[in-house]
Amino acid sequence: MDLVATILVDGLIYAGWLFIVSVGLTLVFGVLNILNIAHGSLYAIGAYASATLVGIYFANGGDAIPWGSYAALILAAVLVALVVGPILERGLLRFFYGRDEVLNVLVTYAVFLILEDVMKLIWGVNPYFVYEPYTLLGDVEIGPLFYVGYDFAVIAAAIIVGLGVWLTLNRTRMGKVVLAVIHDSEMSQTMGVNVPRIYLGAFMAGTFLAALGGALTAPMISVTPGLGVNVIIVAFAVVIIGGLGSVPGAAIGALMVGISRAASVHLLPEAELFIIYFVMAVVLMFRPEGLFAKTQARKI
Amino acid sequence: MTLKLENVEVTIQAAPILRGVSFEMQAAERMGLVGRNGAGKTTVMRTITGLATLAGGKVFWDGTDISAMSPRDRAMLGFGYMPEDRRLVPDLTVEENMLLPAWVNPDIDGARGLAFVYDLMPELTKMSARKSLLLSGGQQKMVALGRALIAGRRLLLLDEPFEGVAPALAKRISEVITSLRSEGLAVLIAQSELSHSMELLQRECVIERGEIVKVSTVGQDTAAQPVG
Amino acid sequence: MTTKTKIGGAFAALTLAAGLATPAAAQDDTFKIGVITFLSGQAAESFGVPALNGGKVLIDMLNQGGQLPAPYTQKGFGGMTIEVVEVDEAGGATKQVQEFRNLVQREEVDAVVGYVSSGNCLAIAPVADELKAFTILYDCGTPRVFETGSFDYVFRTAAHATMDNVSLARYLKARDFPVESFAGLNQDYAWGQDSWADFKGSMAQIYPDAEEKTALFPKFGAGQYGTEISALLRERASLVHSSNWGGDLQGFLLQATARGLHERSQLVLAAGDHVIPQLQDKMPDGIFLGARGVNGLAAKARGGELAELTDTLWNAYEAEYEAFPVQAPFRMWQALLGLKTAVEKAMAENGGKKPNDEELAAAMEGLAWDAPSGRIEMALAGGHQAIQPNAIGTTKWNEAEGRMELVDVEYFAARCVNPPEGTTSQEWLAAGFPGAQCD
Amino acid sequence: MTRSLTLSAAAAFVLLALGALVLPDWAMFLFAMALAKGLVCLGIVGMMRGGLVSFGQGLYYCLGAYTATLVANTFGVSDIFLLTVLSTGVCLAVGLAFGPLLASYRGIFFAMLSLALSMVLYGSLSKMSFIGGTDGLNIAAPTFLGWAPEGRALQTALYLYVAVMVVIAGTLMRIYFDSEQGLIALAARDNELRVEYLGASVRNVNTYSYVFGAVLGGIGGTIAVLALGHVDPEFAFWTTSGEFVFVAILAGYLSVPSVFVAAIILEMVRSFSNLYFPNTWQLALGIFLLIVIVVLPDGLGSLVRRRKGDAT
Repeated sequence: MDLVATILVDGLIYAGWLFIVSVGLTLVFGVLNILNIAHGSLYAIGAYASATLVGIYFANGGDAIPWGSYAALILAAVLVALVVGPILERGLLRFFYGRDEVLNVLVTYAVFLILEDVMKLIWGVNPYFVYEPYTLLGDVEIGPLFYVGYDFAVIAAAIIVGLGVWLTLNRTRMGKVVLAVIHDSEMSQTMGVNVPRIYLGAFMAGTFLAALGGALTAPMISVTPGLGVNVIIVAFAVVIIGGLGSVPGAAIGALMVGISRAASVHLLPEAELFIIYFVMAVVLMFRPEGLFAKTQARKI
Repeated sequence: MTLKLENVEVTIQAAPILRGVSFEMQAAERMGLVGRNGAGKTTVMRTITGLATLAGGKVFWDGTDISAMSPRDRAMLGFGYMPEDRRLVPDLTVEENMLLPAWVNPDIDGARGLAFVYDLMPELTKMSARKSLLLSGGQQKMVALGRALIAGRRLLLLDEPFEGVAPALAKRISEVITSLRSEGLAVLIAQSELSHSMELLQRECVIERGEIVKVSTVGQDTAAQPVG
Repeated sequence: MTTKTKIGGAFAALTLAAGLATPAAAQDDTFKIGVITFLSGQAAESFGVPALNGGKVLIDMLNQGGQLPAPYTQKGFGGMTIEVVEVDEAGGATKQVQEFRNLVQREEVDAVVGYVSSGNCLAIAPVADELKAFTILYDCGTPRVFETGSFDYVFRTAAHATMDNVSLARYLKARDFPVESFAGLNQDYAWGQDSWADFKGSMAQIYPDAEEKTALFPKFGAGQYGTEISALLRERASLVHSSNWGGDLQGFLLQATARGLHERSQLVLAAGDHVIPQLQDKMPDGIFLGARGVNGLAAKARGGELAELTDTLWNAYEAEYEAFPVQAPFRMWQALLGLKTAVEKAMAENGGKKPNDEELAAAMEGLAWDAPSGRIEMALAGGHQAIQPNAIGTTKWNEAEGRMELVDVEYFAARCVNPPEGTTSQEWLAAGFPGAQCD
Repeated sequence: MTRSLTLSAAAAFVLLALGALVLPDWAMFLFAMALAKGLVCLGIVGMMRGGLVSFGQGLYYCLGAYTATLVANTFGVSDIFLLTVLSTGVCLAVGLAFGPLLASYRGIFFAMLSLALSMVLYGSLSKMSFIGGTDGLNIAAPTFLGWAPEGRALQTALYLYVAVMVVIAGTLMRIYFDSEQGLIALAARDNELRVEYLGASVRNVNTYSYVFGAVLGGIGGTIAVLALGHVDPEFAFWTTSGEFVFVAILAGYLSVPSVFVAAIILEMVRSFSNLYFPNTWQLALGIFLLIVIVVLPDGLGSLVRRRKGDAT
């Protein structure tokens, strides 16, 4: 297999992962206007939850039907969304709606600090492993290289998530109401939209996507403290490149970062660390609000 | 008496915007709210929709104090609001923009409302499937009016409906509002000049620097009524 | 003016609060040590917490007295009860310097034992000297601490990281492993960069014909190595070197073995032993790895004179934490046993009083003592930097007993894999290990 | 005005200087570090007046610290005044280069772009193993015009030096706040368009604030590195910048002295939570941040102003 193809495959795999971890961030920003630093913690909680749940699954005779562990992974993300989402949104974030964006970044930074220790209190510092789902799909041989089937499952998951979010927003009534709230939450209220419920729903959806990112990653890593710190910075970069609040933007941002990173690792490993900021700086230089900033209706 | 504002005070960033505004509107009454830019017209509108926070005073609807009611619950009472800057959802089509209030309020019959609006403004039929992003400012104004009409079964709040609109279109909008006379809903129109709506209004309030300085029956300039 | 006075009032109150928060006076029958290690963040799991746990086990045994074999039979430190103040090492060097000052000046600890991160070690050393506070760096790896500075009150009781990679290269040679080319994957920060440079330098001496292939430096804590593994698979190097640790190493091993990298290239890990208890049989057989000293499984396998000391601590640790001790507790043990030896030596010289910082530093300089990891000698940097023996082994899963073993272990004398006094590690590597004393 | 400003500056200095007499060693160091960081935060407060919040002030903090360290280590310069001037000069130049570019960004985009710039510096320094990479560099204790103190004298001298800097910077900032440009900034915070209609350039004002912030960041970084004796790329990491923003928010944009009180409070809270909750200090710090944001939405400065309002 030639180098270009390798770069594309590697780039796509990474982009799939990047998209899943960033799309929830952009959705939450779009609806709630909060750039959620704690998104990284939600990712980590998702990873811990899935490690725990899959562990329980195999401890209780899951070996007979190993495929069930995928259901356990997704269930973990759903549980995190159902439990942590409302606690954070109803219990804290709703008091800060309409406040300064940057102040809200600090609020979520505080949440991030708190959750880091809360995770430590719940799960301790020892690593958790759930490698079964990772090896279940076997190997895929592409030219001289082996890939793990699971990697392609992550790409598939990213496509499903992307299409799911896009179709929900653009093809369902509820999604269109959400679009209205994204564009103008104040005006939506005067039309009778239950904005608090939309906020809660969107935050839970964002939490689900963050947790899903963690849950899907858990089988290929060891789940340890400090997992969320790095995720948040790359997710930030992706959504800034794509345009805050834009789902297609997150997809394009993830692809750009994923492929340029893969190219860098293969061709110029020294530059890997910068590539993400480089792409971001170039995009912002020409499009100060990212590639797909929120569309504005004409004023005249 | 349908809508009543009593000594309404609104402060934005320590600056008093409304200072003891009081007036009443009857069901099916059409009233103008006239004042220069910055006099507080839009803030009065926002007070009625619930978007502005009261620093003092009360708002009543059908005799009930709704001062603490959320904008959403007020929308459910049948308030329709057309803001000066239209504020359509750019990614949605013309029809979707107008149907949005019906989607979230089970009391509204979307199909009937739509039929009513298309009947009033047939030109909207042609552009019903276009994204509102692609409309001209004047066209957006008509869509925003249509949306307010579908949402507003009891009270219509129109903020500068003629501002920045070509004369021909302004005339058309004026006609549309005039044709509402038979619908039996209260209409409050905020504007800086009365030229387009003289014939359709019954009364006007003049607002200056956040205070109502005069309430008069249109055409009877001399007979200023006491405010209360 | 009103603003100024109100704020001034607040400021004065803060000043007063700071002034009043005086510490409890240090007592003569206790010896108070500040222990700084990672309690949160990525290094907590692999180093910080196991080291602290190891320290607790040892200190409990010392405070009870008579639990350890000679020469560690005396209770506590010279009869004094050991008291510990814990501080989390996470949060960056700035925070650590502040906390160090607080420990010394506010908590008035008698000695500080700490620091996994090389950056923190570099930052702390000059401050320790400024405050004349006796300090033991127990874990950090960078040779720079004493190669670019000299400190009177600072001691490092573990060998620096050069030893790890020299030992790896010597192990390959000792086992006649053919190396045509080698590639690397290391974390993108000083530890990973230095480790790769040391390995490269050692290979240049021992395998001068081997070709150096790609050197990858994924971000610290990256977790995802798919692209890097593709690049390494394409390279088909005979060896892939990694000094990764903790979650980064576990993630890399899981992903690399799933894609068969270990079948295409020999994996050599500079500090890989500490992931064995977690990975168990997910750690493939046949990996060459070190433990930054004769630590963990290599110490257990060594036996010999130190077996009793090693087994006592090993068993106590295993009983308490249900996992066997890996490298981090071993380094904490050698630090604390060294401190105990120094305290007792100083007391023997000053007539049995609790030694002050000067006396401790004098006692520690050039000291040598036995630890579960072997004989520790403060042989470098004018008696401030330890050297210790090292071991490299090959992983082999024991199916019958369900545990990982280290086979084909080679032990290297301290003076075989550490530079002699007066030479920096870089010079020593570049010159082809002059003065190395290998058996 | 000028007279009362001079008086309060003098009063502030006397108050700070008293600290040198009563503070125990550890606290004097903590206060000196807090005041040095407070200088960086003061720069953010200056930008906040115009509605901008930089999430990348670590860039200048780090740049100042590295400039001082590299100059000291390469040329053997140890004079604190010279080092401050040199590193401030570098920060001024970099600030002038980026200022006009960043001045056209607003809100979250300004925050994120400034963050990206500081992360690029972080990444670059992490890669440069010839200047220590992520391990960073040490710098020797400073001298003061040839005088080379040690121990308590050194700490006192450093503390007084930072106190002087704080008073000078604070006074200049106050003058700037009350100047025409400063008032334009404040007005732009509420309604930028209106300010532009009046013929003032918000862009220019934002550039001035940014460059001023860069200079303050450089001074703060220089003093911090001389007090610490060590610098590493972490100085430019986003969490460092995040802390500066937190102090600025805790202080609010209304009062200059409250910035320094806020900086000291944060250091104290961090230090004591670290000691009393070694396992959950992040939790304690996070809860503290939330309480501050909830209880004091406009910062400490608003507290003072509110009381003042009550009095009159």
